[in-house]
Amino acid sequence: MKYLPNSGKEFDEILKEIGVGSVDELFKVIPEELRLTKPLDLPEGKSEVEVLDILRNLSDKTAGVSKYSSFLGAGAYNHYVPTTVGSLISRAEFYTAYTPYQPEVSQGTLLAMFEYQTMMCHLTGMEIANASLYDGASATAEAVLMADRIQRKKNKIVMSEGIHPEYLETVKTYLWNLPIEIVTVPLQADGSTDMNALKNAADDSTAIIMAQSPNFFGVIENIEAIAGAAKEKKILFGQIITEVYSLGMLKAPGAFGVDIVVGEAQSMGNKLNYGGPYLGFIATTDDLKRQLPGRLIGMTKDNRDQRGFVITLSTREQHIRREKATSNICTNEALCATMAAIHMSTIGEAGVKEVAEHCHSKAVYAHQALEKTGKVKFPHSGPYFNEFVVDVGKNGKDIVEKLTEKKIIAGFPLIYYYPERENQILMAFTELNTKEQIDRLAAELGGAL
Amino acid sequence: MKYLPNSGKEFDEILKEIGVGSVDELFKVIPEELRLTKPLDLPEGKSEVEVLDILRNLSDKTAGVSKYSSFLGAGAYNHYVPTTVGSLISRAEFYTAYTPYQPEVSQGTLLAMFEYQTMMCHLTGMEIANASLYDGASATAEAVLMADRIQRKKNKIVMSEGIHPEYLETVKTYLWNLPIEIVTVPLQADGSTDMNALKNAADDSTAIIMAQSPNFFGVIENIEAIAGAAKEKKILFGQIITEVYSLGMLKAPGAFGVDIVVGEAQSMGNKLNYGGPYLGFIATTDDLKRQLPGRLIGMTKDNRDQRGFVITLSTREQHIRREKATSNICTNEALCATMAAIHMSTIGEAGVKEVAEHCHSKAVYAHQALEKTGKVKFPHSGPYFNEFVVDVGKNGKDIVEKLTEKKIIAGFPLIYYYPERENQILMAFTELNTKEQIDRLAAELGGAL
Amino acid sequence: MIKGMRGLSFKEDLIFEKSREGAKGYSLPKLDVPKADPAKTIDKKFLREGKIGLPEVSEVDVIRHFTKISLWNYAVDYGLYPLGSCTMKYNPKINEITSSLPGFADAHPYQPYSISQGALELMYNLEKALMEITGFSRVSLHPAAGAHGELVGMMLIRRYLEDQGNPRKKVLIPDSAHGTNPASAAICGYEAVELKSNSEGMLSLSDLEAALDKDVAALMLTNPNTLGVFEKNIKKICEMVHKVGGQVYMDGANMNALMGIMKPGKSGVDVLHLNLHKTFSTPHGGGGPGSGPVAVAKHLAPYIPKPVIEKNDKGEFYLDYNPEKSIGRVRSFNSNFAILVRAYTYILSCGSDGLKESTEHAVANANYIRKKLSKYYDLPYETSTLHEIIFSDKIQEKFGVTTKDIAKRLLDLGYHPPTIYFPLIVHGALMIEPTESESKQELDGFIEAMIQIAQEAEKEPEKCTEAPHNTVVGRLDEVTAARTPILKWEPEKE
Amino acid sequence: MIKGMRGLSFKEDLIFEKSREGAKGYSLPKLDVPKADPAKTIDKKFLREGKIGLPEVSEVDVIRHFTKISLWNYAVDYGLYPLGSCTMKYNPKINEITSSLPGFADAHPYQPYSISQGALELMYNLEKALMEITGFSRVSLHPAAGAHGELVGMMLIRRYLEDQGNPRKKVLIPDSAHGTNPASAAICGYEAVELKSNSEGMLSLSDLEAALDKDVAALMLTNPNTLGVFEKNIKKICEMVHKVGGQVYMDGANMNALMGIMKPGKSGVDVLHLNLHKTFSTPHGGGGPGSGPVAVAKHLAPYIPKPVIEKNDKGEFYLDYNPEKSIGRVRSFNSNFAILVRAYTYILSCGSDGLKESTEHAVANANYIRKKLSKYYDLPYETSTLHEIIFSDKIQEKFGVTTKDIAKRLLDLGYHPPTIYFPLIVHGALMIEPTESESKQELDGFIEAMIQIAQEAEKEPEKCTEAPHNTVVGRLDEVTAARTPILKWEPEKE
Ligand SMILES: Cc1ncc(COP(=O)(O)O)c(C=O)c1O
Ligand SMILES: Cc1ncc(COP(=O)(O)O)c(C=O)c1O
Repeated sequence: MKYLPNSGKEFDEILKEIGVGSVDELFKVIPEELRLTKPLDLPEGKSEVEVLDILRNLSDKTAGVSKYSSFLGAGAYNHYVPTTVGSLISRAEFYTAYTPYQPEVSQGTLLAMFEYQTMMCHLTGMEIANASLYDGASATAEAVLMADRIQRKKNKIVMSEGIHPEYLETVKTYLWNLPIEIVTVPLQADGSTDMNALKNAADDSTAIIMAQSPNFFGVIENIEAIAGAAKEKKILFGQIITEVYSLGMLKAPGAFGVDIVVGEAQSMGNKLNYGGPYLGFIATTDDLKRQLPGRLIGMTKDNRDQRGFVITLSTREQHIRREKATSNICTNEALCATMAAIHMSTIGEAGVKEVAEHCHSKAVYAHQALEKTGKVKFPHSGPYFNEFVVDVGKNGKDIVEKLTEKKIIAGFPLIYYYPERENQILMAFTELNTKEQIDRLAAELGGAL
Repeated sequence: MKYLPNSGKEFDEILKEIGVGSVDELFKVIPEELRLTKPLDLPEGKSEVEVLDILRNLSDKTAGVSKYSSFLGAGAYNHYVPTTVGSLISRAEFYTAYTPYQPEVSQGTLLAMFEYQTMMCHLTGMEIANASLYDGASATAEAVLMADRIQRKKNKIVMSEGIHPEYLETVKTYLWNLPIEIVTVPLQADGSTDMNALKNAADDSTAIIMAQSPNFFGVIENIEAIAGAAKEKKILFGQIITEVYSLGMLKAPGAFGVDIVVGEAQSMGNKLNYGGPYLGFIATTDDLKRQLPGRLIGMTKDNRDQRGFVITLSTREQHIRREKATSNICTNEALCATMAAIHMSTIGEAGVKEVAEHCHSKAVYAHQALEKTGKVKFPHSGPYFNEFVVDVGKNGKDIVEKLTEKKIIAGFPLIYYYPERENQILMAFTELNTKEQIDRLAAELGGAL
Repeated sequence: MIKGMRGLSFKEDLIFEKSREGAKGYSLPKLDVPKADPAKTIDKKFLREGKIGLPEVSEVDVIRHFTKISLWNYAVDYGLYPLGSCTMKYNPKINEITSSLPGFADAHPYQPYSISQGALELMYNLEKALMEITGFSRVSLHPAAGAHGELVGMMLIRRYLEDQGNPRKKVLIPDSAHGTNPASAAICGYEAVELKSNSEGMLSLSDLEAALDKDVAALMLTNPNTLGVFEKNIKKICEMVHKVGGQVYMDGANMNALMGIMKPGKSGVDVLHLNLHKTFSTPHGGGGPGSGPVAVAKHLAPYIPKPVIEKNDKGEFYLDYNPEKSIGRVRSFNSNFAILVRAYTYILSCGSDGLKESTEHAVANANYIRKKLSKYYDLPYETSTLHEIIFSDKIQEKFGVTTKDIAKRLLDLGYHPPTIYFPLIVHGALMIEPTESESKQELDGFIEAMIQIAQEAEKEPEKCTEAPHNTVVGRLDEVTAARTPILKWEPEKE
Repeated sequence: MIKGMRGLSFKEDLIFEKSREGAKGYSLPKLDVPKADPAKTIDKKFLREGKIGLPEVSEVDVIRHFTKISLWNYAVDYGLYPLGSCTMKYNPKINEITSSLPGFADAHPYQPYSISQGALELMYNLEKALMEITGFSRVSLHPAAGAHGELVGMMLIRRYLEDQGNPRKKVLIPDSAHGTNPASAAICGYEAVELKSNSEGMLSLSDLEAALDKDVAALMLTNPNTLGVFEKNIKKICEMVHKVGGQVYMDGANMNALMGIMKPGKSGVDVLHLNLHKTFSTPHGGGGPGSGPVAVAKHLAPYIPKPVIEKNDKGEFYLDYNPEKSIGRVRSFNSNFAILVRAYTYILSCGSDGLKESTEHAVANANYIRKKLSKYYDLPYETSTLHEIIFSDKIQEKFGVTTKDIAKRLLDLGYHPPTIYFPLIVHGALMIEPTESESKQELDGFIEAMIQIAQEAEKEPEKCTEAPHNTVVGRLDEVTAARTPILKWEPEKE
């Protein structure tokens, strides 16, 4: 199938109008030696029927978690997405539009982004939020770079080991090339960041302390204490969140004086999509806004005195500021943010709290059910929202694979990132996990051990 | 899930504004004895998640033909529907609009209908086509009633036994209550209507001759001969078509002087949907337009001298003409017609011919492949487009069930309607049936006999 | 806030005018069997030659064409669509998802029962739910729309009466009835006899008494009727009709005023049709498809159209193709199934509680509009109303502004007008049915617009008489359209 | 035919302004486990109290809100969107279907490989296809967008140079480059050094020569560059850079001019990023998500981000989490996978033949516009161009009409404007890229509109300087927006 509206006749007319004898003439500007003499070694074009067949076949060879009892989280969560999201996002007006550079014909996207920004401010308790970044990991790297710009003379970054390992790795990759040192702080036995170690690590040369809460292992950090320690030493504090639904139950970071809240908002209306696209977010205080990376939408008036919305503070951005921009980001995750805005509008105030309550209740129930099997241990005693680590006493990967055959994906085997946690599985629970699924998990896991 | 936007507070405000103390007061006009005292005996409302679960479960207990090699036709065909159809028809502007009674805010629907009418005219070779009827069977009944109105003093209808049995039955049900006699004409050995019998049956008191082509058994009728016979006796001739893709290969009925072309246009962009909604169509000559049932869209001008479209000739319709209307139809199948318009636009001139060519080629190939098994007979020798009858020498229903287990739906066992055709299966072939499917059909059928 | 304003719109040609020879919007797999020459088996004179006359355009042309013209429509998803009698309620998005599940969308009506159990079970359950909601003994899901349901209902009555010895001749129909009622009666071979409504907007018992005789096959009654008024004498009316041996047919298009509140089947009615595309939230699609199930009392149950869905001892569902007394088939296959899926989804979602509350909200919303607008518009009937309210243009007509002008001006202000000039017994009727789907905010916007129009009618009537101003086309010339009908596109002759 | 006109539009409040306490748009299954009291395990001071501040609205409110505001957007599905460099081609509908297939949409990135083979195979095949199209040795699908790809590309270069002993200091970037190029170089710790373009709009070899030294880590070159001009000296340029030990990075945003015609990997380039959301037809979504795979020459292959997709002896696909020399992770999980599905679908649909023809049509369309408009608009560079063409406002400026005015006036006429004021080296640039998705009809409409504007600029300049007139909002005050930024909604204080 070719997506070429011009018929052969029209194409010829166009060539004639241009004044070339053949289409090849148009490419004469490319040196002959560089021009291909044979077709690309790819199959010929296929019809819709055939392409759909191939893709359906590949999809069939991939199981969606909805066909399983899945307890996978670890930074990507299987939440209920109301039908409004899919229905609205499939409007061509949203998904086939470009970046709203011409605001007069982009008010739809602009307003949706403005609403999204507002919602993220409310959720995080921060004063401003941008219109999206790529994902949680790269957003975390952006937050660190932002701190580095703000704290010009400081060149150390302190990061908790409770941060998602892929986020930690991403920050390391980003900073490799820059004169910034990274110091990591271990966890204590309860699974939360060791406060003494953190206080020791953070000094006058530290630009920012980064911690995740709930952290990668599901443990809720003492944000108040970390924020206090940071404030004391005039260090910025950045909190990472990968499960934003936790904010339906936990106090907003803004209330503790966090300077930057950053992370992954996939939970809000975005499908799992085998890992992406997701929705990196960043929120901060008003006084840091000029150092914020990424796009910002602002409210203004038009020449008829009507309210309207535009891209603003773009002197931070690369298309104006080039090498001095706050980030190189251009294309972001606008549609994912639009989905989040639709999701948060539909679920709304009451829903976000209720979903959080369900998630927590399911996790608590699962914790008890697993405990009752008498076959597992819980390495961490710290409080959790909807995710915790289970020590199954055997290689976690093997156990997960075993249960997969029973249509249960028990969780994420931590051995992938932590060889020392060979027997540990990270399990997450959402409102979509039924009691029956959890009971089956406990029974089958018990049976397998 | 309740679809009630008003919060409790707003609802109370509304009641207060109305001046009632409770909602029950609004129903005081209904005599007490008729008012329910207990809730309906139905389950309580369910969440989206639960409802989707239930419906998915029911859907999983129903196999779509795309999971099978299906050779079912018999009035409902499994054709390729380009992705444009689903994508466009899901625009709320089309599917959540009402009948275009206010043309100034309904030009989308009106134009689509006008285009559909035009396409149906071209396909059938007729001068006018309406904006849809319920389905092929009821449309056929409408055609007969139309003929009865035109030929006021004639009270006989002659119908070929090659007509879809459900259409025949429907006409009988419709006419049961009216002083109209139905005479049916048998088929001859080649599977086409017996011309001698037809000529004998049709006389001065006959309002219309109805025949289907390709007929229910797949045989292409001699439309020229029937039209000639009808013309001779000043009888109307109505041709039924259930597989409109045949018109991509066969000459348009209009070319033979058919007076009414009626039938089912499901093949054009409408899914199988377990039987409906489908797309009844009717087309006729200009001079019969005032007797046409159903809605018609016409072109006109607005008060700014722009082109525009409106419902027209509505003095034929029930909302104006009441008991004297040409039909009682009100709600029709507008969205199905819109799908057909999108489908025919996408497939287009070349595509309709190419699909027809594929259908025919697959059928011819299948005919040969089945013949080669040496185990089946073909009761009819008449020409076919994409459908024919196979005599399998054993009870057809049993054979179909047997092959279903092998993921092949061999066709429609004619025993359902024709006890004398106990061993016959009606098989249809479309562009979606691959060679491999057909080879497997031949092999498995051969094996089962 | 009044919604309407002007903005950017797009001109668009007809798809035929965009056609260019050789342009293509499709592609097929390569033919994997030998290409058959039709002339080998089919007499050449039956083979098509030359052009069909369909468009030749590309995929992007198709997408843009239909996307752009769709913008010329008003839709429920844009806002209030207060068409009285038509019940334009919101169509929940879940319905569109369930109805396109592959097991449903791709199922062939003749596929074996063994692989159709889910679809059959759904139909079976839906029948049961509709029986409970309406209070009847059996439901047929065959009819494709309300009018089809009416016709089927009248056929059932006729066949029943025939079995009683005499099909009779007349059907009584109040003057407030929908046009489909008399039309359906007529197709069924009956003479339609009109009954006048009384000053309360109800059927007059004495007039009914006078009209009733042994020739009366049935009374067709809409309840609440098209004035939104509940026929409070319904029981009595049924008794009177039954007394002369007639049957009572109820047009259930207004069930949105009754669901969960009363069951028509318990009021003496013999047969009723439902409009799933009204009461049960299935979308109207610019005029269809709909679905008009018929619910019947016990004595009519044996007559319902075939095939009928049954469950055998093993709990398997199947279709009985030959129920003894059935009137026969009224359509092909089984039903407008995909519409049934939507309605069933809706019933499961709302549940017993939600259906009743929907009714309550629908009636409250209508009475709210009634209260708010009766200072500005004439209320031809004082009687209490349920889910819809009828005003007339009596006040505005004095200033030369008619119902049509009011409707067209509403378009400018961003609202779809009510049903106009129906019911016929109200001169210049404006029939408003907000449904339960509207928030107070949306209703207030509409009320504000209606009040503005009432004021404009007095002070600047041309604003109304020349409306609409904002829409892509202005008032269309319907007279010329009907006088010299152009019913298909033809290339302009130069 | 010029498309723009005025029609009915709708006002709409912010979703927060529609919020009413207690309104609900969702419902959850009943909690089937005991409700946990969070205060039992979590210190109370960490628990949220009071309102979050999210809207409280119903489903119909949500649907109408976002439906109505969507109508304020222009979209590819409405018509030509000739943004130069952004390649707004048509997004085939099949892509949306394949990318939402349940096996893809519901797959968790950490689910076992045994149940992820289809997704992995797709990624593997896509890498192979992109390698063939670009002529490189390896592709990484990680980058989430073009700029991310640039950054990753520069990181690869840096790590490679480091392994050679010295990461070096400078990156040379022509003044015509996209802003992301210098920004990406900077984040990677390099100093961006600007190179001037010559009068042909190409990189000057002598200037390059002058700038090249041992501190140069890389040259970042866009080819064809943002003037639409093919850097015909590309081979020579690569040789020169390589000679001083530098690497050549090619910004592949303009691959739509080259697909099937030439392979950058064969011209000496070391690393290239692709924008799947440009060249490979994935929709732009109002600004993303995109995908920016990086293609590299052999010597850079060991450095690509982890995890990398591999196939084992049994033909099973898996992710290698620890390739020895990888620069490390640049994001979480694997890729913007759902975008990859779309791009892969597109490649299968077009095939070898279709990709090449797309390029040909894209280039022909651009040259057609060039030909038709060069009588009316100033052409700052005479050099032949490929898939895009840059005009300036030089002629119109004389009448007081600037590029911005031309752009705003185009809105009235129903077309999205070209990219404006970029590349920066052209004063008042109008950068037009029609892509292959446009029919001659659509191009002719646009050309007609542009000509009309040229005439208006001369005769009625206010039509342009005061534009847009037809859109729901007029020209927006961007200065005030930036001076006193309002970045979130707050209830109006009275
Ligand atoms: C009262 C009444 N009866 C019958 C009908 C006919 O229903 P349908 O349009 O589904 O045929 C309608 C439809 O508008 C109606 O309002
Ligand atoms: C030439 C060029 N390079 C790079 C980019 C950046 O790509 P992205 O927006 O995907 O980050 C763009 C995007 O507009 C571009 O046009």
